[in-house]
Amino acid sequence: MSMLATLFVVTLVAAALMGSVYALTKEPIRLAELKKKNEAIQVVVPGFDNEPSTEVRRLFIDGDSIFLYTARKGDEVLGTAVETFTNEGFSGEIKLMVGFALDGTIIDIAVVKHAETPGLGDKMVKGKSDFSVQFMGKDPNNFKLAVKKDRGDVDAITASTITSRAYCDAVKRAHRAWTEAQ
Amino acid sequence: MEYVIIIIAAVFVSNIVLNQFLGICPFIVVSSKVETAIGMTGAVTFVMVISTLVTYLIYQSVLVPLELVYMRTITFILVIASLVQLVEIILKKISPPLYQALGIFLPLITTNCAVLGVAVLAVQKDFNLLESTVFAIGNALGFGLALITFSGIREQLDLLKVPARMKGVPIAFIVAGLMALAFMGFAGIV
Amino acid sequence: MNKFIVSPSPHTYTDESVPKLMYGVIISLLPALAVSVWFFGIGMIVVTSVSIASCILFEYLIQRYMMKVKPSHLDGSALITGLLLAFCLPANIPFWMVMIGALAAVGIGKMTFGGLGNNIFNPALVGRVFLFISFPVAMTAWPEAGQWMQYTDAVTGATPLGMMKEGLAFKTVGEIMPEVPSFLHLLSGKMMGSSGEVSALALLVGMLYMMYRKIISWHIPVSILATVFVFTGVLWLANPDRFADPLFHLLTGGLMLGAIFMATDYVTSPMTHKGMIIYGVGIGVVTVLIRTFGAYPEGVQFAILIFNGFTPLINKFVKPKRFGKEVSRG
Amino acid sequence: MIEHAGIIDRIEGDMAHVKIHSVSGCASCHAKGVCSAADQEEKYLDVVLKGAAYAPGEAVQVQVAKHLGFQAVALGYVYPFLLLMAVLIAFTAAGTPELRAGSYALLSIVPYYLVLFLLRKRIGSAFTFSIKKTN
Amino acid sequence: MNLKTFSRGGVHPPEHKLSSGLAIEELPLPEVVVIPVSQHLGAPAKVIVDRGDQVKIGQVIAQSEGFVSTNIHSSVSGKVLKVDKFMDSSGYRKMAVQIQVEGEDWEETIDRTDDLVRNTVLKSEAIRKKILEAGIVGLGGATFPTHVKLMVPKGKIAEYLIINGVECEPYLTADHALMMQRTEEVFAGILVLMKGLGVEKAIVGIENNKPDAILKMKQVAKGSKVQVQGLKVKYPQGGEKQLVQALLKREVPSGGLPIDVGVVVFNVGTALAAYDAVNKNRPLIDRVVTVTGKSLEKPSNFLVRIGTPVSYLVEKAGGLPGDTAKVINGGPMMGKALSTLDVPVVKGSSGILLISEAEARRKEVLPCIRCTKCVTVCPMGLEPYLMMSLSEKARYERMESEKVLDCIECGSCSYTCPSSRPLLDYIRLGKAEVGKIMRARKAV
Amino acid sequence: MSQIIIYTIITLVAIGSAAAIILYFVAQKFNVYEDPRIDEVEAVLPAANCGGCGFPGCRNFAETLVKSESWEDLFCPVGGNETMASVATLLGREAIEQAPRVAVIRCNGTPEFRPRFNEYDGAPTCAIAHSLYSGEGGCPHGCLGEGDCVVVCAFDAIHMDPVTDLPVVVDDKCTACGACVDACPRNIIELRKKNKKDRKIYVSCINEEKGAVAKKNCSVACIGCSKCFKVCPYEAITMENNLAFIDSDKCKLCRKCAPECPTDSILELHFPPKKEITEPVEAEVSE
Amino acid sequence: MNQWKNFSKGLIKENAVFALFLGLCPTLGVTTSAINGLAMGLATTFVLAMSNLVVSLVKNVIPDKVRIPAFIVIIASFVTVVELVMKGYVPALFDALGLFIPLIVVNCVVLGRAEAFASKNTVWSSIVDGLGMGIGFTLSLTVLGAVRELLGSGAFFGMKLISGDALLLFILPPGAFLALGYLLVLVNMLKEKTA
Ligand SMILES: Cc1cc2nc3c(=O)[nH]c(=O)nc-3n(C[C@H](O)[C@H](O)[C@H](O)COP(=O)(O)O)c2cc1C
Ligand SMILES: Cc1cc2nc3c(=O)[nH]c(=O)nc-3n(C[C@H](O)[C@H](O)[C@H](O)COP(=O)(O)O)c2cc1C
Ligand SMILES: Cc1cc2nc3c(=O)[nH]c(=O)nc-3n(C[C@H](O)[C@H](O)[C@H](O)COP(=O)(O)O)c2cc1C
Ligand SMILES: Cc1cc2nc3c(=O)[nH]c(=O)nc-3n(C[C@H](O)[C@H](O)[C@H](O)CO)c2cc1C
Ligand code: SF4
Ligand code: SF4
Ligand code: SF4
Ligand code: SF4
Ligand code: FES
Repeated sequence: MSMLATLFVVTLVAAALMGSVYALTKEPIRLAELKKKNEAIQVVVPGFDNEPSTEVRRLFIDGDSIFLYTARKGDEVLGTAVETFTNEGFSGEIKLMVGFALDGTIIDIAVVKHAETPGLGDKMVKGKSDFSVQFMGKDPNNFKLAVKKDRGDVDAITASTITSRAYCDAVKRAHRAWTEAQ
Repeated sequence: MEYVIIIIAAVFVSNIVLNQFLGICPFIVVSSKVETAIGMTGAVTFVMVISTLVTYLIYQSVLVPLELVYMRTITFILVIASLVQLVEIILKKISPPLYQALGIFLPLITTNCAVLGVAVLAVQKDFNLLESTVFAIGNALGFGLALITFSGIREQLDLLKVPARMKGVPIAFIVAGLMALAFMGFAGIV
Repeated sequence: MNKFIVSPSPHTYTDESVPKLMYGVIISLLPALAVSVWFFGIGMIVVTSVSIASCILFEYLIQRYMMKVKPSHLDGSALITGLLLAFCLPANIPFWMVMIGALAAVGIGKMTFGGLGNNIFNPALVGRVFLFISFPVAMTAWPEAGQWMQYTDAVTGATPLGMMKEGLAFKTVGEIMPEVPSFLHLLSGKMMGSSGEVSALALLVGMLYMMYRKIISWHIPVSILATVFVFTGVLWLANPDRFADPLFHLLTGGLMLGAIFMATDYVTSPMTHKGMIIYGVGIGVVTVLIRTFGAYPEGVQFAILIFNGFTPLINKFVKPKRFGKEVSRG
Repeated sequence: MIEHAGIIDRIEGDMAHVKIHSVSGCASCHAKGVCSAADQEEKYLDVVLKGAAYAPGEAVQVQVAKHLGFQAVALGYVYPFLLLMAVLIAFTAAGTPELRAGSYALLSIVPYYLVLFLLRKRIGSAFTFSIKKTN
Repeated sequence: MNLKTFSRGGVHPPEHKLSSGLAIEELPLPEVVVIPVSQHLGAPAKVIVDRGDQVKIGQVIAQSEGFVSTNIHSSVSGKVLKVDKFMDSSGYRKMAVQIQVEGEDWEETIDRTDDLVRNTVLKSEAIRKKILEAGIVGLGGATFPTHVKLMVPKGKIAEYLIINGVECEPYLTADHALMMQRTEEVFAGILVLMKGLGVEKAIVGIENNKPDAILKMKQVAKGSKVQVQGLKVKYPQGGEKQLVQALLKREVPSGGLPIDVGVVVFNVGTALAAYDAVNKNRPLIDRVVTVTGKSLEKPSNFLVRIGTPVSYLVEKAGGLPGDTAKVINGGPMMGKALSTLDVPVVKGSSGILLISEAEARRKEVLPCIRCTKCVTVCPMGLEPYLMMSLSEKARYERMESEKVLDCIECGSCSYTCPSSRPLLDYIRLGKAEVGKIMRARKAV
Repeated sequence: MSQIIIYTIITLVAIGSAAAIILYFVAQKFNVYEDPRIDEVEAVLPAANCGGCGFPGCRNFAETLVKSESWEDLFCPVGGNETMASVATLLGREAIEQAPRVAVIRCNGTPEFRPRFNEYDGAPTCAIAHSLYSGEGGCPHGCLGEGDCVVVCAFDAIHMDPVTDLPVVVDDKCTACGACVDACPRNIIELRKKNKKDRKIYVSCINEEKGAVAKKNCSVACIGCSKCFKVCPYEAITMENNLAFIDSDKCKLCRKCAPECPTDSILELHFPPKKEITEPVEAEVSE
Repeated sequence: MNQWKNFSKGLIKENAVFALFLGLCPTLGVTTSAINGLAMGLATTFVLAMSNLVVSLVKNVIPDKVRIPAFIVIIASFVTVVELVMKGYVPALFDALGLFIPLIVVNCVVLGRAEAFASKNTVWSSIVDGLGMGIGFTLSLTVLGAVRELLGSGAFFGMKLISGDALLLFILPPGAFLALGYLLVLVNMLKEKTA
């Protein structure tokens, strides 16, 4: 019996410890996640002063949800950040944040999540190569979102056609969501 | 079809040992006899599947509704640790000779790392119940494939002249590395 | 009185020897080498000589200074490793990469295990895949044939298999076929690819020579080639728009080189004819799987390495047919 | 034959109680003290002695036919696994909610083990060991 | 002619049958002979003469001890000099009787005429008894007592007698010479053996490199139940399991004897000896020995009395060439190397082969490159490369399950290995150790 | 928030207790208790795992030492008395002392004494050569010189002397584990009592052939003349099969026998140069 | 036992990775860079030291029979704490270490077990032991991480040392095995030297 009692106490204390740490970290965790999102939005639609993550719309496209965040400065709408995805990556899913200006041109793109090969596919990440730069200011309606090999307008990352294709795929999906949302 | 894909992915493309790095300790230390490795595969399959099944059920029916997802780690490890032992006790109670035969034949199923990893991965990947169990099967087979192949290689190396300083664990890692290298060929198959 | 030599029987031996066998393989690689030099010129010469020299040198250095045994770098096996490593590299790859590949091949692939006869994986392929994974960019830029004087500055393009893989994303096989080299070029080797793999014809000549010399038996190459032929044939018949025809698969990529010279490596292939056929069929199947469904356009090297890993198991379970059934004897 | 090193613990009549370490080689492994939780066990086997004389404390090799090892694995792990999967698939296919399907699957192995229990005599007589002296 | 042969493995070493076609030459008697009492498989015979005794040709000097054992006869007449240990071809000093040759004094019972006795009136039991008394052992190399092989074990039925005229060893021509020159007697011997065994059918297997012998045997056997079959040249066709399979497509089971598939195999020389013993009352006191070698002046087929020193044979064949570095008792594949010429010819000596310096030494041993050649040539379907590794690492139990005891020690594996690995050396070691283990197991 | 904590507690306690009960059972069923003294004893043992004690490994030996009532026949030749003493102190028991032993090679057939009249060219192991024939020299008992004993020695205590073609035991390294004794197909190696300063006297021959034959093949062969036998005051020498044998446990190193031997087959090693009058040297056992 | 000895044995003589071959999964899984290895090592060290502390504190209260479950609960709680804290404050690292954070439980059960059973030890020496073990583990992970980072991306703790191609292989799975394999060989060679 004493065994059960001690065990009871141990689990009790452990649970209390965990519970309280959970309580304590709940907010920081939420904030950290938010921050990550906001930072991405900040990159792709800079200059807002609202809390875009609270202005969310959710669309179902290709069997998964795509979130659209509206960024404002004061009352002025700066643009929309679209959190999009693709499953065509070299190593599975890639998540991007694509910022669209009001006219539908791409402001900028940030990579939210990926598992592409370092030194190859991960060159799509802004800052690691100029790959993402080519999308800035382009309107997907007249900038064909496909790599040149596939007769599109995008210069693929060297030796990473697969990633480049996936990237285009995600951006295309974002554009579709954006168009649909309009 | 999707189940087949899950299995192929788990066995070949992201093999639990060679690609996910789970269950390395038994892989490196235990696998020196092919027969044992085959037996291990059978045992590990059962343990992994039943663990994944139970953890899945607890996760979906207790942790998620109560918003206790953060307790995943502790629940899973407790459940798995007791489950594995439970099976042993049952076997021992049922038939001591059977249990004894297993004792001679198999090393311990010290694959906690892999079992826990698979259970966690299964919920992380948002699989449904059947998918989770199939995923567990795939990983168990993947573990088995790596283990059996490797034990074969070990048996062969045993008879050859491997330099002294390479013998044992170092050569095991190097072989594992080369196997992983070869298995990279499966990238993208599913 | 004469001092007689005493030893157990037998007292007579064949003339075959390891170096003789190895140099036999090298002779049968010569036609392919000649064709490659013809197509890739100076690049081929640089890559091949660096590769061979490094393999032999590393073997010597490792045996001499690390393993402290009598070096056997001249027995021909390191030469084959070097030659075959060069054969599966693009002819425009920088020479230092070739040296890294040679180090991986001989150091990791062979000497780590104790040298000739002890290794599990094909050294040349270990070197090749090591480079492929480490330098995917350089390893997938293939020089166009006919640039005699260019080395790393050669104009590059895609291999037929690469074209096929790329093309299939948005085109049908029928649309791609006109872009890939003609059947005759595939046979002769006028296409892009690893330096030594291009000429199916020259490689086949080598195979016939090796079979004539009884260096290899037909089991491995034939079972690989037949499996690839049948498997791709079935796919092709099922959907000729999605899958290239079997002949295309036979003649492109490293299939011939792999099936004839690399899968047949004694050390890393099974010991019985039945085992060899299992091994060959397995390699064929995995090759086609990787080629048609995987991320890489080419799969032979991976398939061979994978089955190198399975070889000990095959040897364990596939035994030669023993003479006579077993009878229990009390 | 599978062999496993063991030590004779005690002898009762023609029955030897042999102790084995569950991992061969564990005994002299330097890491044994830190090996996984609750996992380093000593297991005991009962072996009928034939012929040669043995003494407690003697090091022996316990032998069991290879196919018996596989049979044990099949009975202990593989068959229940197959049963579990069959039940799970059947219920899932029938549209039973996951929680219930899963529970049924788990429960299904209870009768399996029961049956094993009922058959324990027969199983028991199938698994026999022999020992020989370590030389 | 559709040539038969065995199905698995085999090699074809250069034949070098230097003495082929040469007539059998009867050697003059040496001055002293040394007759070992253990010239057969099984228990050594027990010496029954003493130093100083006078013995006749054909007199029993050592008596069979047990069932698997046989009598030893004096091959000369004269005085027993010594009963002591002498070096013999086994490489060790073993018990033997040394006799000073004096005249030619034969046992009276022996029929020394040249008359051919075609028919045997004796029954099978009497035949066996005569063979036992005459000290006949297999002359194909294994020297297994012939009377034992004539006793078909209970529950087994002998269906065929196979006569082994294969002589697949390079260099050796003794059996060939016998078949050419003593055709009639060999044939009569076959009939004796058939009768002894109680079989209706016999087959003589001869390799196709002896077409003349095939032809001659066929002529003699015409109209009888004895069939003569030409065989494709392939070593080790003479191995009894291989021969049975080549001729009848029956596989002697692992660990079994030819009798398990209804066959008994005898060498041609054995057939002749059986003829001599049964129809002529003549014990086994001499045999044909091929003395050969590339540098030898006069390769020959000699009819030699048992106990004659090898040095004497070599001398008669032109003397020991200066470059001789190895002397083999038997053929190059299975023969035993002698450490000295000072050993006697025994019942099992089919040839003396002199190998010159250039070919005598083994080559440097290299690592096994797993070329599969040894596996491919092994006529028993074994894996010699594996056996050697196992033997080196003393994994004898595994060797047992890999069937090492099936190895017939033909040496094809060692012959063929490009890495010059001493495969058979280690396999033999393994066989011996496995044998020990098995005996120990039985003893418990 | 506090709700979460309560749920946490409830769930964990539930699952934890369930797990605990199961694991408790397990702990009971599989008593993990292992005598901690085994570890301690093992730590004292040399960890050579050579099998010299007759057990598969040091741990098995340690276990047996801890458990056995009687220590008879339990000895670690590698660690010797010293180790056995520490084990004994550890376990609070009495150690059984054994005189330390050392391997000696009982063949002195160097090429000088035993001319080689043929050359062995088979696989370089004594076992194979032995099964083939008497050897390069005529003696069928003599050392074959292929070094099987060298290979099995786990302590690097034997090497072949290229001049004599005989193995040499390094006394300091030899632990008397007996591996070489088992390995030698000719049974040439004997474990003899180790004397002070490594002194030893032994018949360096095991040839059982008749004197004349033995002598013919090897000039230092024991010819079984019994002269040493007759002179030994301590009955340490026995004669059997034409061969003398000095029992190292009885021998008192008086050195009377050696000069008697007509073939010099009795070796005296590590003794000071002989004085005129030989007096018995006290047979002290080095510890 | 001397505390320093107690501490240092975990560093080298009983180093979890290089001597005992334990905790290999995270060792291979997270060491794509030195910093990841370091972080993982520290997280493990924290859990190890804390749980050793707690276990030795309560060792007299907890009956032997339930020590294992209690121990598991304690370790798992600390792991959860680490998990939550990392998620909240260093989310990037948390992502990088991924699955291997929960697996710390298994490793700590393994690495800490000797301690739990040798319950003779004082609180202080338990912590020291845990720290030694943990720091030894951290050390090995950092070294392996550094080697792989250096070879695989030509950088050291994130600082790019060479421009251009590095041996990509070393940050991919095969490279993990190979790097660890050859490091072990190196260790063996050092042992040969010192022996
Ligand atoms: C180890 C390795 C990792 C790779 N990772 C990626 C990747 O992350 N993204 C990608 O698009 N290609 C990757 N590749 C390259 C592809 O395999 C293939 O070379 C490329 O997709 C097609 O080549 P191309 O882009 O030059 O047409 C990788 C290759 C290797 C060997
Ligand atoms: C490899 C091998 C080759 C043999 N070659 C011959 C041969 O050429 N001629 C022969 O008569 N016996 C040969 N024998 C011996 C036969 O197997 C068998 O012992 C013999 O024919 C039986 O007859 P015997 O008892 O009359 O000797 C050979 C044996 C072996 C193992
Ligand atoms: C131990 C042993 C027992 C044998 N017993 C018999 C027997 O009972 N009957 C028989 O016909 N031959 C028997 N033989 C003879 C074999 O069939 C065979 O002729 C002999 O071993 C020589 O064959 P080889 O030269 O092919 O090795 C026996 C041989 C051996 C070695
Ligand atoms: C038929 C044959 C094929 C060979 N193929 C290869 C090869 O593909 N790669 C290689 O490194 N060595 C090859 N070798 C050489 C040698 O076997 C190889 O280096 C060994 O694997 C080294 O142990 C080959 C040798 C032969 C006889
Ligand atoms: S293993 Fe035996 S039977 Fe096979 S080839 Fe070698 S010697 Fe002949
Ligand atoms: S023939 Fe020689 S090299 Fe070839 S596999 Fe056999 S042992 Fe090895
Ligand atoms: S010389 Fe012999 S007894 Fe001495 S340690 Fe070596 S093997 Fe053991
Ligand atoms: S002592 Fe024995 S084992 Fe050692 S070399 Fe001489 S014969 Fe061989
Ligand atoms: S850490 Fe050891 S199995 Fe995973």
